[in-house]
Amino acid sequence: MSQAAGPILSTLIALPLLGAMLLVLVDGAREGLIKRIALAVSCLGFLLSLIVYGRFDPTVAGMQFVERVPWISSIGSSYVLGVDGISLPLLLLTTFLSPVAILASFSGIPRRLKGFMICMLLLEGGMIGVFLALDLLLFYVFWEGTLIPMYFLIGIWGGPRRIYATLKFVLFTMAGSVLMLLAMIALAVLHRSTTGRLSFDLLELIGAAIPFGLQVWLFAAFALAFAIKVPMLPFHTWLPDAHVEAPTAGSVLLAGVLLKMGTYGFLRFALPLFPAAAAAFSPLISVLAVIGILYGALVSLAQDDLKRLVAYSSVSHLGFVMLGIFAMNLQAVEGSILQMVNHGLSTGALFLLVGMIYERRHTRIIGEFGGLSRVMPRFALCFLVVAMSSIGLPGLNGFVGEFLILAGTFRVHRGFAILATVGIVLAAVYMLWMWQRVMWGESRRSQNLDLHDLRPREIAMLVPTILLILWIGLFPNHLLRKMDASVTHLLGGVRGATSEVRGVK
Amino acid sequence: MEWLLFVPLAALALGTAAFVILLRNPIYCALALVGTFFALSGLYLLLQAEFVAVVQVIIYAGAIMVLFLFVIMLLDVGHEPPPWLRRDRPRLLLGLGLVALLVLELAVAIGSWIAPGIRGPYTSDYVNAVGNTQLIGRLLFTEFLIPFEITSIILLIAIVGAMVLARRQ
Amino acid sequence: MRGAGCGVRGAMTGTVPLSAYLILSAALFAIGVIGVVIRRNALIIFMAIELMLNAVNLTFVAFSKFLGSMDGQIIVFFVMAVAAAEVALGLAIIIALYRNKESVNVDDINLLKG
Amino acid sequence: MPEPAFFVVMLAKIAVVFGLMLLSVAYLTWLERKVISDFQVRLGPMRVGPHGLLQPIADGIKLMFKEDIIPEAADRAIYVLAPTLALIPAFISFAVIPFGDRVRLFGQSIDMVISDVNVGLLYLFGVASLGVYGIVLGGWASNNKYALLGGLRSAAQMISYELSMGLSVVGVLMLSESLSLVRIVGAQSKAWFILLQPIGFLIFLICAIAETNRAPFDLPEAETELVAGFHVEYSSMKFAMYFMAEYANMITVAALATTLFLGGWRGPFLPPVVWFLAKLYLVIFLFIWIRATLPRFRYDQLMRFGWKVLLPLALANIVITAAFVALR
Amino acid sequence: MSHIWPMFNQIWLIPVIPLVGSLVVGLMGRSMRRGSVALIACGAASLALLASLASFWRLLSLPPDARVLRHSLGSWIASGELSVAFGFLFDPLSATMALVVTGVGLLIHVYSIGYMGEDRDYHRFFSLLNLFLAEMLVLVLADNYLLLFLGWEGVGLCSYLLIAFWFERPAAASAGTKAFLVNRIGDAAVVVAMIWMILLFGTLDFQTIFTGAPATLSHGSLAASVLSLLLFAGAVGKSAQLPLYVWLPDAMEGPTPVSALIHAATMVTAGVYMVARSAPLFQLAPVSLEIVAWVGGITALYAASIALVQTDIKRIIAYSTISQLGYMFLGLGVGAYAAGIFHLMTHAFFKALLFLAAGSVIHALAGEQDLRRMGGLRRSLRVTAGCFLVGALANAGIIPFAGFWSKDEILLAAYASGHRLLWIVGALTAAGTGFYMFRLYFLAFEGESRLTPEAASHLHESPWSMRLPLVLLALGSATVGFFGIPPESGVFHRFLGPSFPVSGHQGGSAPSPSGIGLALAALVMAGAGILMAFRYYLRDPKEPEALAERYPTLYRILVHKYWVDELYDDLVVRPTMAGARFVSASFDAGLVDGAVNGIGSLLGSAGALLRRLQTGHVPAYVLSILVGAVVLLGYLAFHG
Repeated sequence: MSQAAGPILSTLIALPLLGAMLLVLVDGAREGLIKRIALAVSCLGFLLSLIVYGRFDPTVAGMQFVERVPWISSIGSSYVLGVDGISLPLLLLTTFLSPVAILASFSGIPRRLKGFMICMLLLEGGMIGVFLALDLLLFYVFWEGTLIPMYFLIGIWGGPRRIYATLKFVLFTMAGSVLMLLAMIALAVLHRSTTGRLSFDLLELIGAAIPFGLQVWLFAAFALAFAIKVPMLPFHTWLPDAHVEAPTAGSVLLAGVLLKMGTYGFLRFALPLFPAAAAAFSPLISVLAVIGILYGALVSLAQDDLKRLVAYSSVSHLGFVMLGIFAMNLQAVEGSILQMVNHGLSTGALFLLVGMIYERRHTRIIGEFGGLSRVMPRFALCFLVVAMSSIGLPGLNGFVGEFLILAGTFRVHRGFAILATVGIVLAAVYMLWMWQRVMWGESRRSQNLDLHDLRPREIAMLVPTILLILWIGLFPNHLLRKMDASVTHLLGGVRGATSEVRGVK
Repeated sequence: MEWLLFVPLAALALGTAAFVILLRNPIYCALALVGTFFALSGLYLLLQAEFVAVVQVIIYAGAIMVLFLFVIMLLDVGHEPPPWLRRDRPRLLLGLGLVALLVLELAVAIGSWIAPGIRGPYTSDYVNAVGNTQLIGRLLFTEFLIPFEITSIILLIAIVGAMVLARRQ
Repeated sequence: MRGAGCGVRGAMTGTVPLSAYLILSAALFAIGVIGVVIRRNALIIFMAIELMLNAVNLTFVAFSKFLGSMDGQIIVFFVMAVAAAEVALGLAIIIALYRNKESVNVDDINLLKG
Repeated sequence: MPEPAFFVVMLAKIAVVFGLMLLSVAYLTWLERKVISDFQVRLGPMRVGPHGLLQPIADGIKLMFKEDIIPEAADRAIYVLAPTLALIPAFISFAVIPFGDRVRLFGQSIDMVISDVNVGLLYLFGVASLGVYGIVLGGWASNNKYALLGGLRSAAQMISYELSMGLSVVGVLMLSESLSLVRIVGAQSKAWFILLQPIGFLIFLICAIAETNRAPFDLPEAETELVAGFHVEYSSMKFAMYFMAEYANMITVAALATTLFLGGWRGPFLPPVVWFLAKLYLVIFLFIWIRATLPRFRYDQLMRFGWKVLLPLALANIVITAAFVALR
Repeated sequence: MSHIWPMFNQIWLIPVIPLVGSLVVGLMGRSMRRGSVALIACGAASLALLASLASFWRLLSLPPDARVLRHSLGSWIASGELSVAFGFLFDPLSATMALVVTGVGLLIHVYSIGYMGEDRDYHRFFSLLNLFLAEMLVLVLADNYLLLFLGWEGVGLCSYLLIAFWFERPAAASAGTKAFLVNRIGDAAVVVAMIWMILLFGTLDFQTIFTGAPATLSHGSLAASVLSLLLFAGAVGKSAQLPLYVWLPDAMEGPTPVSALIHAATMVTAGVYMVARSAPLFQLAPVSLEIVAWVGGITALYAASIALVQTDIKRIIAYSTISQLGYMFLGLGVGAYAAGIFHLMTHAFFKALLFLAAGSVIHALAGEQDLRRMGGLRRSLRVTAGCFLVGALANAGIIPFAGFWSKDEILLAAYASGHRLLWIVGALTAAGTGFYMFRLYFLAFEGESRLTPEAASHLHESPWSMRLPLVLLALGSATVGFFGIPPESGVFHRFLGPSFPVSGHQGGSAPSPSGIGLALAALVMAGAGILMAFRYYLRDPKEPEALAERYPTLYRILVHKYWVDELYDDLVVRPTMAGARFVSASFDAGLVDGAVNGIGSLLGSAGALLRRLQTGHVPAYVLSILVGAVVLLGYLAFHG
């Protein structure tokens, strides 16, 4: 099952970490060298992940490239890595966005660039770890691991209210993840009571027969931790603050990848471990998701800060993903995984673009802008493509994901699907309303007249993202085929257990 | 015959103890305390604990009280103003009440706990035979070696601390 | 004065029972506590504390004799060592306090007020 | 309850020792002035009695009838108490010093020590440490700055050297494996400890001199520096007591030196008591000799010598003896 | 020439060529000369026309009942049992549409060379125009709903970008946004329809759906009608029918060739095409057919009424478009699919002509669009006036011109299918159309000139590149009607017939006597309209003001376009914005953040409370220790 090509997954995680170590040795003043090293390391990571993508066998349902090394054997936790159809796209998204984010931070980082790059690489290592870990404790370690660099990224290089924002971000996530840890331990202990072997290995725990009552509680704990991260509706207030205060690169990774850890967590852990509870919770979470979609879109309509607007749009987009996951059928889940990647690309690109305007005008207030299309035509073109992709224009990546989710959800919760479709309209409303005030109309400020258009570096960041957006929009099958086997396997497990809860069509 | 020694010594101890907390001039209190130490040293002798008795005299009377005298003399602490008892009456009453309660509890404890049998191996005649100090020395360097070493460290810390705190900046 | 004369007077001739010692040390301890609570001069409070320590030492030695185990005396030895250390530090503190407060009256020393 | 005879013997021994002590203290003053005058090639007290033999009694009477002035602001109770406090330790420490072997007198076998306590040496150190009270309280009670300073200084000096003295004796303990002086003297049957513990003896001697505030170490009550130190306000009988306390201490320390290092009453031919007194006289002569020759230490030299030289030396001595004992 | 091409079945080329043209012009346009930009753009359009003609020619060579060309470029989305491909279909219906789109498109491309001559973003205009052609062709040639939807939204995007072409003008920017959002509402309905079809049929392919429809959806069932109505809702959004028509009048902010191509000939007809394409579904739901017919009719009358009093030349033509679209839906609604599409084709010609003529008038008057400041232009803009007249006649539906045949056929079908009331509505609208078209003609081209002096000086006939398309379109509007004679069985209908399910009342016979009577009645109504316009606007110009005083309320209602725009603003736009602000402030910032910060401050105050315990008073501490000891001892003593 696992291609014998050496611990390729461990190298994937270790590479950025080693890069960070290397950077530590470099003298802080030589910023050019630091930038080159960071970029090289993350590009190498991307190449490596392409190799994994190339050698990935789509017909196999289970985990591939599995590595297993006993870690803390006393409590049965071992260092287990593996990738399957569900985590592969997210892995690629992470390794793709990291170099882009690093490239974005070549300018606009006023001080301590070395520390910044180190945090970025550590963050990348942590994120890759989250998507590859198959042992609950290892997953938890990486899950918390990503918090620390993010804390520094926002805390040190953030905007004026960064301390408040970064504390809120960390406390929110910690509050949830503590419960998750509790649930993990409970699960492991329960597993030991039935099978006599204490283990935190996911594949082993999936089989554990857990009484429905308990399953609900454990699922609730996991769900809370992931819901905060997604973010689902009541727990979302940290996101806009975190984004507004985070530096551009931080925002790109925060929106691009960190949010997906929540939805990935649902798919990888919450659903397979507690299928019956998941089915029972599905209507509630779907309702929250739909409210999230409409609420996110509505609130972003009223925002006057670009980053805050994009942040709330993330709440709306991820509402779609959650809706897809909890529709629990092949189309919806594949759609949601694809939508995770799409959201990563389009929102990541949006943040890059907002970052570029911020670097030029040092403000994000929409009222300050106007008529930028005249002044920055190339920027306008890129912004148009990305905005349209985030609205879900057919032919671009956003539509494919959303359509699959809606088609899948329509099967199970017909009303929610229709409400979600209304979400698509609202999405267009706030995006175009922003577009009209920022890009069109007469330029309300004199400074808007002499803004220079995209530089080669900025183009180098955007073009690959836009190409990917078009590629996924027109040929999504390349990714979809990779997911089929794993998603059917996952849903098979879930449907098997939920059949006694309620008959699923 | 033991009672002949116990009663006066006990009376002496209690008397001087009372003086320690009642007298106004700190020097007299210190001397009263020295008196108590001697009374206790006598009691230790009664309990065939010669080593402890002598060490009591050396450490408490010889070293600690000298330190007290030094400090009292150096600081030239004035007398407590006469009506010190009557000034903060509520605190006084509360304190006495609590102490009464405390004594009551101790009495109950002592009362309910009478005359244990001999349990340990070191009966008094065995101790006389071997010699109290020899025994203590042997135990001190075998069974209680670690506490002994730790005490030495405590003393070192105390010396350094005292020197640092009292040094005039 | 107190305690010593209670009920056991009858056994004048026998050896002094353990309870006599315990009562004596309890009394001493009580006097110590009263001293600490009532007095306002830091030094006197310090002496009262020494008094309480000695009351405890007495109990230890009494038990050591009546229980036939040397441990009591050894612990007394350690208590004395620690008491010496404590007095050294305590007096150093009092000196430092006196130097900047011109008084050792406990009520004046409230720098640690919250 | 031991039989009454025991009490009689005990009282007798105490009376003998106490009487001898008083007498010897008095004549010690005389001896000292005679010896020092010899060193300084002069006659010394000659007028009162043959060769001034009655001089001590004369001094005693003089001091007795002098006017006893108590400073007005002094703390009367302690002012009066202080001299006795200084005197008591000197005398009571003789209780444990054996000045002779077992003697059969009036049908009883009496051993020539008042009470053989098995923590004898510790008892001595306990008592020695009490000596400080007399001096400190005296200095403080006389409400005189110089007295107070002198008192504190001499107290500090005594405490410092008491420490080294204690440690120097540990070597002897290790060899004799007992705290009781009788057994220590017994242990010196083969060889006096002075031969086995030369450094120990030397340190003990120096500390002894310092302990009694004599000769090179008598800065605190040196007449020229601090106007006689702590007993500056004292007069007549109380002053006499301090004086007696000083000499009594000197005798006690000398006796201690003889019992610990010079084999106590052990000697080939002469009866034990005679050996004891001879050695005692030898050590006292040594003290007076030192007083006559060595100049006075400055206070900081004195303290530095005590802490930085004697103490390490004593510790080293202990270590060497311990090694020697362990190897044997 | 025809024998070279018979083997040409690469129908996917038709949309791809303009797409390539658009990319080339779009990306490299800035560095190219204007001439080469125009060359590439028009070249791509003409190639697309040639390809369509070739495919059309190949289609004719096939036997009538198997006239379908298919070509698939491979799978687009395949997840679970849903599988959607880039499949293209070329049957008579899409052939007509393709020909109309490419034909009119090419002419407009040529026209806009002149019209946009001195515009700074010359290359961006042509790039978007080509992109529009490509998206429209994808829409028209798609063989499944999803690909159709791709074209559908693509066209919406192009109209958005082209309406707001001069984006510096705030009015254009908001008009663009408004157009896209209103279309988006219709698109949402289409999405719901599509996901429902996936649930019902498992696929979005036309053929499988239409063959399987009668089996899965029983005739007249609720599901069938709701599904078809959803599709129709999309059409309403795209083809600017009541209630979602508000974006079209504002769309006039865009350049005139855009209005001509997108808001007259092609994009707005996409809705009609989709309904026609989904005819088998609509056949299963007579209820929704009724609704389609009625919505069409009412919109036609409604738009015509507003057009009566408008003063902006382009807005009048815009309302006329809405009205004519109403006619088409009326035709479809009554089951005369062929008639509807025939009207669509004829309308494309004369409406494009009208717009382009208006364009050349505006071009001549340097941007002046208000009728009140025009008049007597016939003398100086001879060709434009002539062509405009032909267009007006065709639009009004006068006998020889195309408008008559297609409009009349719809009215005939309406009457024949028993919708008598609808026929009356249709006839009234015809009268209205006659009136406002000729009111416009007389006010603009006849009578004395009311031009402002500098407009008059600037007056000049537009260059040949603008006039040639006008003349060609005029010829088209005049002659294209003849394909439809006689109604129901003309050349056009026989060609188009097979792609529609046999409609209920296939009146294949020669026009019945009542048919001719009805046609004459419609013609009389149109003529009456024209005469009234003549009387009011030419003979005594004061007459219209008098009329306005007599019916002041009616006049005000019409002038303010029934206050629909303001209504929408108050009912929809303002509440959503206020709602958004309210929710964002109160719920998000207030409730949730409040709770979170609340907890924070709670802990802070608890800490402050505890701090007061530290009195710093030593005896107090002693007492507390003592109390502790007493309590502990008490417990041990009494419970030990």
